[in-house]
Amino acid sequence: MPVWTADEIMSVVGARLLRDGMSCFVGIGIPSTVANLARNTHAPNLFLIYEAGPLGAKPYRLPLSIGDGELAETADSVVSVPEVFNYWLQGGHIDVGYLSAAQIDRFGNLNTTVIGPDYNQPKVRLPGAGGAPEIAAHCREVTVIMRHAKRAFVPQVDFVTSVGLGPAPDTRSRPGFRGAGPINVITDLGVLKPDPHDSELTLVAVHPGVEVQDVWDRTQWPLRVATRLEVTDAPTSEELAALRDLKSRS
Amino acid sequence: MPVWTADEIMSVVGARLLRDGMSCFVGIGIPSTVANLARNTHAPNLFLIYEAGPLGAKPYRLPLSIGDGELAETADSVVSVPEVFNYWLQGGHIDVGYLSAAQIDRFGNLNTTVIGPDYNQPKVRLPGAGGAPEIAAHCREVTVIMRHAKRAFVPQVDFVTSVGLGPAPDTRSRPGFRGAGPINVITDLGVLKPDPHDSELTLVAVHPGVEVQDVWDRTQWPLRVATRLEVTDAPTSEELAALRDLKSRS
Amino acid sequence: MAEHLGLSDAIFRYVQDGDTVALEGFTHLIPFAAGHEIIRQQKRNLTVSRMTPDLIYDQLIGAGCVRKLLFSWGGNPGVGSLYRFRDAVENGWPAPIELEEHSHAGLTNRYVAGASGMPFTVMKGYLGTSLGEIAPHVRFLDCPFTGEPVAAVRALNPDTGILHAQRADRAGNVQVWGISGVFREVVMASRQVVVTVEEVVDVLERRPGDFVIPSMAVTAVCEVPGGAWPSYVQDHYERDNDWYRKWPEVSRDRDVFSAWLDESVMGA
Amino acid sequence: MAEHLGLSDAIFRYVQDGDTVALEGFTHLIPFAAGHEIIRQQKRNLTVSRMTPDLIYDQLIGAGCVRKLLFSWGGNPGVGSLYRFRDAVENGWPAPIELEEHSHAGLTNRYVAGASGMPFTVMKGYLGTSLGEIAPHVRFLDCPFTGEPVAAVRALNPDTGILHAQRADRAGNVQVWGISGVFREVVMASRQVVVTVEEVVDVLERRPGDFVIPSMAVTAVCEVPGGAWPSYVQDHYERDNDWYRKWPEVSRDRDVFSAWLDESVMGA
Repeated sequence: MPVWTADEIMSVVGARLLRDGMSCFVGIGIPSTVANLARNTHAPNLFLIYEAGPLGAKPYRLPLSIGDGELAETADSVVSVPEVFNYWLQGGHIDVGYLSAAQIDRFGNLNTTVIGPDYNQPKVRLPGAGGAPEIAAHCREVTVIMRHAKRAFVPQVDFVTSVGLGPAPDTRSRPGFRGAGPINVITDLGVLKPDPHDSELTLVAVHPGVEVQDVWDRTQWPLRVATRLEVTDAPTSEELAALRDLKSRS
Repeated sequence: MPVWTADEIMSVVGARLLRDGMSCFVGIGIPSTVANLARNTHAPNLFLIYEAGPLGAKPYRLPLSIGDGELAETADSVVSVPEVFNYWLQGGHIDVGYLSAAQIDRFGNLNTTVIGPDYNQPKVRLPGAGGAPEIAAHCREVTVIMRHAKRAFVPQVDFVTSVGLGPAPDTRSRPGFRGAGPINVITDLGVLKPDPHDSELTLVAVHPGVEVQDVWDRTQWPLRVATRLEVTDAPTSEELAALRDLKSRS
Repeated sequence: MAEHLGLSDAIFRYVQDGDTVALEGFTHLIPFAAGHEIIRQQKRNLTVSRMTPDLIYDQLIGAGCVRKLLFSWGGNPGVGSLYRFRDAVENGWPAPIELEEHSHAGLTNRYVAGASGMPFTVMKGYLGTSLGEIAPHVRFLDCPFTGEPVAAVRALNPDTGILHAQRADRAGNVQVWGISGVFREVVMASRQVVVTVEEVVDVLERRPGDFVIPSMAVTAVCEVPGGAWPSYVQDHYERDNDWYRKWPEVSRDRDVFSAWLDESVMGA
Repeated sequence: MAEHLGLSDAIFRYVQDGDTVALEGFTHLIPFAAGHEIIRQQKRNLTVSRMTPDLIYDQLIGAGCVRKLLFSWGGNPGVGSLYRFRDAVENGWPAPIELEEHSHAGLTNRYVAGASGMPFTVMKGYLGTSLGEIAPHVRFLDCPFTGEPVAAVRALNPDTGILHAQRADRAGNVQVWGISGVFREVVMASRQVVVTVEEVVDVLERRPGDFVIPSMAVTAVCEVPGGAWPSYVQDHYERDNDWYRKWPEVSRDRDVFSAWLDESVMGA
């Protein structure tokens, strides 16, 4: 029986959500791993856009940075950053975006800016927004991938860097965002999806061997659990082999 | 003694205004002739921008159309039309623009849209605005070159396609145009410049052999004449030879 | 992902009566063959947008396909008037057409706003001009920082953008070089995108000054060699300036034009 | 027209205490050598703008050159934190810095508006975020056509834009290829433009995916081979990922950083 790490289960489950031919806005780290794993397995025609400008990148190795040379060299085309953000992303051409965060709240709002109640006296200064707010706003759908740490799953984020699904019902319609927002949250414990009625994140699946109590222990709010809680299919040995092969090249 | 045509005297006098190293926004017809005559004589480093996108074009033949292949092939760079208008022109990088029109009025407003009082029932439908309104607004200065026909020199244009210098003193400052507007009007009879006090166009020079009465006869308003009216230097045989050589190639 | 189609299939599928279509190409790469196919299929009540209507829209207007024209410079470059355009505006023949008239910068920015997924964008223009009084999709705003007046121009998102390019590959990626005008903006702003190309090749060899539009942003690719004549295609053929100079002769008179249309377009 | 200058002369002339400067380059072509020259010339009270401050601004901040930072993502890509940036924000060392924080799209559009000669531009962003509450150069407007809310971002026009490129010719035309980020926008938006290049050549051989910035838009060109290290220059050298991974070791501790700065920058 295969065993896997936290990052591996997140990457495999994330990759399964991608369908061939989709356009995918790719950040560095796990999002890049996920997208390239899918491209190397069931979705060879996945169209990857990196925010630095490469359109249709096909990296052999995973890049360390969002603007690595291999992304440009393997791309169908390299465009300027204004074109990426204004035409491709805001223009509504991207199917799916992957995001991570230091904090996520019960409505999928994400914080990558500061920890602590006072922006001007932060407890921790994080890197900031980057492309995240526009990915959250404009991609047709968003998948959040992050480790399920108790300090990260909070009732309300300290700072809304990227807009989620609530609490107000018009959280996304008022600003006119065309994307559906974070409709999947994949952690190393399971999968959360918004409740169709009020958009509150709900545990819909746990990974093999994970108990609901493990998830509750690492979530700061009383997390809802779906009536029919699923168990994720375990990563296959093919999936793990493809993933480890990809990582070993990088 | 050299003799010359109406177009030749306008081209030669227009070309003399261009200084080497200037950036010049070039339209088709006489503007293109003027700019390339200057480039082939005293201003070899004139930087020509055509609205179709060529930056630093160096055509050997005069193009028939604004987007002729030779313009792109001889340019330092070819950019998109949005980049030409938004970055290069509106961004304030162009020293001088050349314009022509079907009508010009006493304050240098230009009409290239319709003749007649009713836009919806025009007596004559003209080609329209093209790049003219932005050239008039954003170039550091504008030179108008057109034949001195009575139907063209009117007290007030039927339609303001491109903004001149008045009648209101804030005609240019209210919309925040950064360019000085039409500070030279070159015709086949002479040269008009705005009065420094109220911006009304004033005859400041006549070409050799032209009388003021000839100009009045072809102007529909009582045209002011400068106290010290100059006579343009006659085209030299070198200027005419360069011009005819350029035309013969095209 | 772009599909390879024959031109008549592509126009049949992607241009419907009443649609808003933009056949762009700034002097270079004007999609004449696609325009002629629209005429042959007798599409009606189109709203057509082009910075420079050129001969292609003079023909569409004279053929009775057009209800409304968006444009910014309506002449025969270096030659003179577009007589079918003028006849429609001045005399309503073969039918009256509605005009929406802009400056080049204004129409360009309508495409830019559309490509950007915004309802509008801002520019310094129209202020103080008569165009600002007649253009229906222009409003004036004050800058929220400086108080300066600016013009807001509304986004234009055509139902179908139609363009011509040098090459495409089998996957439908499109390669363009030379003067590109508003090519990118029309691709990104349009709901559907049809591109006619000089040739379909196995591999797009990149070259200086080119760009590639990914297949993802294109709906249909049609191989139509010569599809931009009498305009030109850099490194394929020159602009047929003689034909542009001859166009007044063909187009000035309604009967001469109609005979030309029957023989050279409808009968082709 | 661009003048060819030595790097120290260019920085001496075109960067003054208190100026707003933008050293851009998106992962690729980061003008490190120019940044180090600013440190050596002990420029003070600078407002510095960069989408990704990266190591270059970590160094400028740690060296005490910076009064205010405009940025949109302040990490060491793929590695972690920028410790000098964090120490300045969290502890005010070596001096407190003021932050103006954006999304990538927001800061990009501040440059776009500046390049366009507009006082502002509009985008869909900031709405509903905490960024929208703190960003000083963001306001909200309603679309005059549809009523939709949009964000207006104010133009940014740096005193001096500083960039690195592959090549320039003797006339000062600059050639760039690969990932270009906001290169064009910074050139067009800045009052003065300094470009360091890997090499100066007689003729710029054009190549696929490149563009050329005409000399007219550039103030000074400095030949500085290796001037983007430890970032990379496509077709010249690779990104020094090991040095990026090592940077936390150098920068986490104030004394270690200061010793490195003295030896490797001030003493160079």
